Amino acid sequence: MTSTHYDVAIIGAGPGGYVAAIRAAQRGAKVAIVEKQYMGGTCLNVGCIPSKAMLHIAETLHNLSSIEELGITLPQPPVFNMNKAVAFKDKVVKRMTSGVSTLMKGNNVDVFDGLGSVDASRTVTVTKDGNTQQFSADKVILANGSVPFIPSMPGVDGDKVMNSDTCWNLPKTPESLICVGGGVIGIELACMFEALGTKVTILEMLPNVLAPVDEEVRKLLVRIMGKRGINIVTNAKVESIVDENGLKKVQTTTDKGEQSFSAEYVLMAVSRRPNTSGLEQLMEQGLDTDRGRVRVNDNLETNLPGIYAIGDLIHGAGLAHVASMEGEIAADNATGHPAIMNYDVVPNPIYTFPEIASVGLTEAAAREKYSEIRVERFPWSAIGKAVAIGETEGFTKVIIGKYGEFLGAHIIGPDATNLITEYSLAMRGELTVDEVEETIHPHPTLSEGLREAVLAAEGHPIHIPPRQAARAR
Amino acid sequence: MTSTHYDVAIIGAGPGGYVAAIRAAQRGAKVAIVEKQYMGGTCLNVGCIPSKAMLHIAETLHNLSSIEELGITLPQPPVFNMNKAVAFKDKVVKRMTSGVSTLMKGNNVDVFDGLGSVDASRTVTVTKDGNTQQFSADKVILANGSVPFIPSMPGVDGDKVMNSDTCWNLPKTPESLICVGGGVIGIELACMFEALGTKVTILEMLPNVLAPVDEEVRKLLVRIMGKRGINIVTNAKVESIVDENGLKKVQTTTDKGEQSFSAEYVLMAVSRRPNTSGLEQLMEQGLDTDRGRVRVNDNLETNLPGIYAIGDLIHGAGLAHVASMEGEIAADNATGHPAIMNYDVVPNPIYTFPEIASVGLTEAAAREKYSEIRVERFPWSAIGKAVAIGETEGFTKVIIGKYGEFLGAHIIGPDATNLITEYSLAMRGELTVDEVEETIHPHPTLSEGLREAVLAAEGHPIHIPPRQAARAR
Amino acid sequence: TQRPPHPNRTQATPVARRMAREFNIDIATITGSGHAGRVRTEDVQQAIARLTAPKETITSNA
Ligand SMILES: Cc1cc2nc3c(=O)[nH]c(=O)nc-3n(C[C@H](O)[C@H](O)[C@H](O)COP(=O)(O)OP(=O)(O)OC[C@H]3O[C@@H](n4cnc5c(N)ncnc54)[C@H](O)[C@@H]3O)c2cc1C
Ligand SMILES: Cc1cc2nc3c(=O)[nH]c(=O)nc-3n(C[C@H](O)[C@H](O)[C@H](O)COP(=O)(O)OP(=O)(O)OC[C@H]3O[C@@H](n4cnc5c(N)ncnc54)[C@H](O)[C@@H]3O)c2cc1C
Repeated sequence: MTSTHYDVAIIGAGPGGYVAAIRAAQRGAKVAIVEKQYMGGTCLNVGCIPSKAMLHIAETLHNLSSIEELGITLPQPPVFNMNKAVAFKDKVVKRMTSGVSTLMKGNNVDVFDGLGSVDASRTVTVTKDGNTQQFSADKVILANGSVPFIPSMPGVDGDKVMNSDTCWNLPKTPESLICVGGGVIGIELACMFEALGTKVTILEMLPNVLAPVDEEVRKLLVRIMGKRGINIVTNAKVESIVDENGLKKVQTTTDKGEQSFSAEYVLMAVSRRPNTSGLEQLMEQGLDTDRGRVRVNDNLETNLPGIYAIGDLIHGAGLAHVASMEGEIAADNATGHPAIMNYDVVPNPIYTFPEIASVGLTEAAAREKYSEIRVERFPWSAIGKAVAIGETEGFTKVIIGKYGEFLGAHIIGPDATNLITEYSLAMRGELTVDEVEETIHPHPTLSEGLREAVLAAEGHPIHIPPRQAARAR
Repeated sequence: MTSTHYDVAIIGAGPGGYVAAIRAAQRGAKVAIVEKQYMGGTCLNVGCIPSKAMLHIAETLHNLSSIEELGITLPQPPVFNMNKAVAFKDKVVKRMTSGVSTLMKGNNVDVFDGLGSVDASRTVTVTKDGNTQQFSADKVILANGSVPFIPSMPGVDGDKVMNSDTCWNLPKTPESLICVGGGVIGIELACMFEALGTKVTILEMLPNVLAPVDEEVRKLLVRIMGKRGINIVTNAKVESIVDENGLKKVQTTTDKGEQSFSAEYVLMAVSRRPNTSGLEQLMEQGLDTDRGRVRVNDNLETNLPGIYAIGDLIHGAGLAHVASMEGEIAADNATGHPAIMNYDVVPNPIYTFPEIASVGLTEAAAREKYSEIRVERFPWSAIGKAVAIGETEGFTKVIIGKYGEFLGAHIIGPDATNLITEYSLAMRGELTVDEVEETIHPHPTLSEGLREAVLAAEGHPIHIPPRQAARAR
Repeated sequence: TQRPPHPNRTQATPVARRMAREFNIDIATITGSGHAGRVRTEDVQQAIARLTAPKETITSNA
């Protein structure tokens, strides 16, 4: 089955690597993929998929608290069992990861189990339990991904200090948790634990959590999370973690001086770093990197001929769908179908309650870049479907350029992560507000809010009074 | 406040009429709207909105039955209270209908409470409790909507025989229900009552329920409804309803001869008819109609100059979003901004569990019309988000023409009614499969399934094995 | 709304482009009826009809 030469070899079977493998095989190439730990990578094992399965459970539990007003009474309060929840999550993960294995088989991709290391002549050495295997390849795609970055500080490797690799199989819901880091991963996990019954504190070093998110959207989310009892502390630099009275005590320097916070668990979620294990040889041979991340050109090729790189290894976006699209593009290039990776339209989904999703520029960035823009928002409270399902918090916000093009769009509210695709498609397909306006949006759906935001930006929304529209503008 | 002459007068404040009023006012016109019964029409009072609020409750109840596998235990079974559910529904309806009143005020539209009748000289007479008011208008938009069509047959006006105007305020969940008619309204209400605990039988005269829906989609829904215990009987012509042993007995002629079915309640949902009350004078003066529906041209103008007609009054689509778009177009025309109503891209949402949504042609229709088409489907079971939320039944199906254009698209599965907008926008904006393929769809979302269906149609789906893709093709 | 055409936007819809390519019609020769003058399939279809119509029609249109 396995061979000593391949058209394309791929290191790492995350959403970058396994998608590249499938695409390359579909292009007719003989493909090998090397994976040292788990099929599906971070995303399927300790990232997107387990987090969304657990968030689904968390949200279901959360929604039970308002079920009474629907006329459904729970005679006794629901009981949450972490072990069963973890079993559900494991089932979901298992199904998806074994799906990846099936896809490898179905596409005739040879899978090598072990640590892959590569040299500039594109010889791949696979090491597993002291045994090695070797093969050569015409092209190599590096998809080594990333791992949690754990800053070195006293106490950080102690007991009950977790990270996003190790927080998925807790025996029971933590009483309390301190989340160090208020980026997307930290915020999502904070929302999850809170809904499962944990008292959560978020410590963020910067002046804002979710710094890259549009300010207005971010502010509303912070308000909602605050109402729910999540304590968000910004400008707080974590210095050390010590044990005190059976709790973890996190010591910080804040703008108000030294402050400390105590909880049963600490979750380190400050950032992720590229996973360069197996790239040592290439580095020595001159692989170009930029602060640890592999540098590539528009075709996703590195400075070493025939060696491509994709996914979390190459940039800080840290998004699975970007890794996958890069996988498709790199595979196309590696199989002689020239293609360029385009980063103009990258949607950013955030799975809080309510969800957030955005694409393109924030309002601040758009104002800096363009002189003539229109910015408008439309509230979910004016959308029939949102009212009918009792989810009226949030809004859709669009930023429109002078040609009627979409410069950016931001949604905070139910189903935002699915809905954003309409705007992404409009941007990528070079459609203007006119085409969105002309498109009949079904009633009653949340998607109506996206058309209404466009109508609002055009100065004639239907479902908000003209004064409100004018004021908002 | 009120005047004796208006630029535009509108009869009926449903989603056709009230949207027309807002748009006309935004165009600078002095606008009057006449409503005899309730602001928001069928849609907000006894149609889309109450049905979706009740369906939300029904779906919530339905989902509780599989909550255990998420690790959430209900120590005692949930108790459903119809009165409280109805109160929730009433609150939603109230909020939306008073929203319409606010919008009328905000846009300076004069609202006349009463039955409006119109003549060809565009004089409008409003009658309420024997009092009349009169005003003239440059343009009139007829938006009288529709009402349930109740076929005349023995027993049809008896006790416990309901229709979609009268089924919303039941004191408790019916033990059992016979739904006469398997169109969209019948099927949605059947799903709703079943989830609330009613034993439901659907009687349909045609060989299929949901006849206009793509066959494959329809068949899957019928299978799912069957598994849930809904009894669907087709080719059954209802002849009479009689009382027997405290139940309603519905007598039918089927292809297997005479058959009768008994239940506590009967729901008549065979179809709707245009509401022509107030149009008597216009009819006499030659208003052109076609089987009861008012005939209009591309600008939505009737054969009588200056008189437009929109919504359920003019055609059989019976969709609120079509009525609203027609409202915008008619208002544009009535205020001197020529516009044409385009019916090429009309999404059709159906709120079953799971949901159905489609746009464009069915496979059968496309095969008849075009020689070169590609048809492909992609299952939800291969989408991470669907697996993570435990909703894997169903698929997305696309029908692609020789230019890569979308001829039709059909979704059965979670959130279908929101998701369909991506395809609608692609059709309306004349985008091809290439633009959808190039658009990065966020992970993990259901919207990924829409891109995958397109990839499948292009012969290179990522998340289904090539053999499965080939077989499906 | 009338607005200037976006300098970077392709001046025909993607379906219109593919259709024109099949009939070897230069998109630039077609007047667009879409927003900001974008060429739509309808416009291409009309151009095709003119091309495939009898000679007189072509000359009278030229
Ligand atoms: C908690 C969490 C939630 C997230 N949620 C989302 C989300 O909702 N949406 C989203 O878009 N993104 C999300 N992400 C980010 C997403 O997981 C990453 O962007 C994505 O996994 C990157 O894919 P990749 O293929 O580049 O790398 P990875 O998924 O990290 O995969 C790399 C793989 O390569 C293997 N590997 C590395 N080196 C070698 C070697 N030398 N030899 C053999 N194998 C090797 C690793 O074992 C790993 O399996 C989340 C991340 C986390 C941590
Ligand atoms: C149970 C049910 C569920 C539905 N669900 C959906 C759905 O999910 N999505 C969807 O798109 N569609 C749905 N529909 C269909 C939708 O309700 C109609 O298509 C829509 O209401 C039509 O709008 P309209 O403005 O034309 O008429 P209507 O909504 O019927 O409004 C007409 C209004 O005119 C008034 N009127 C009539 N004659 C006069 C007169 N002479 N003087 C003064 N007032 C007058 C009436 O009182 C009424 O208020 C549903 C319908 C039903 C029954």
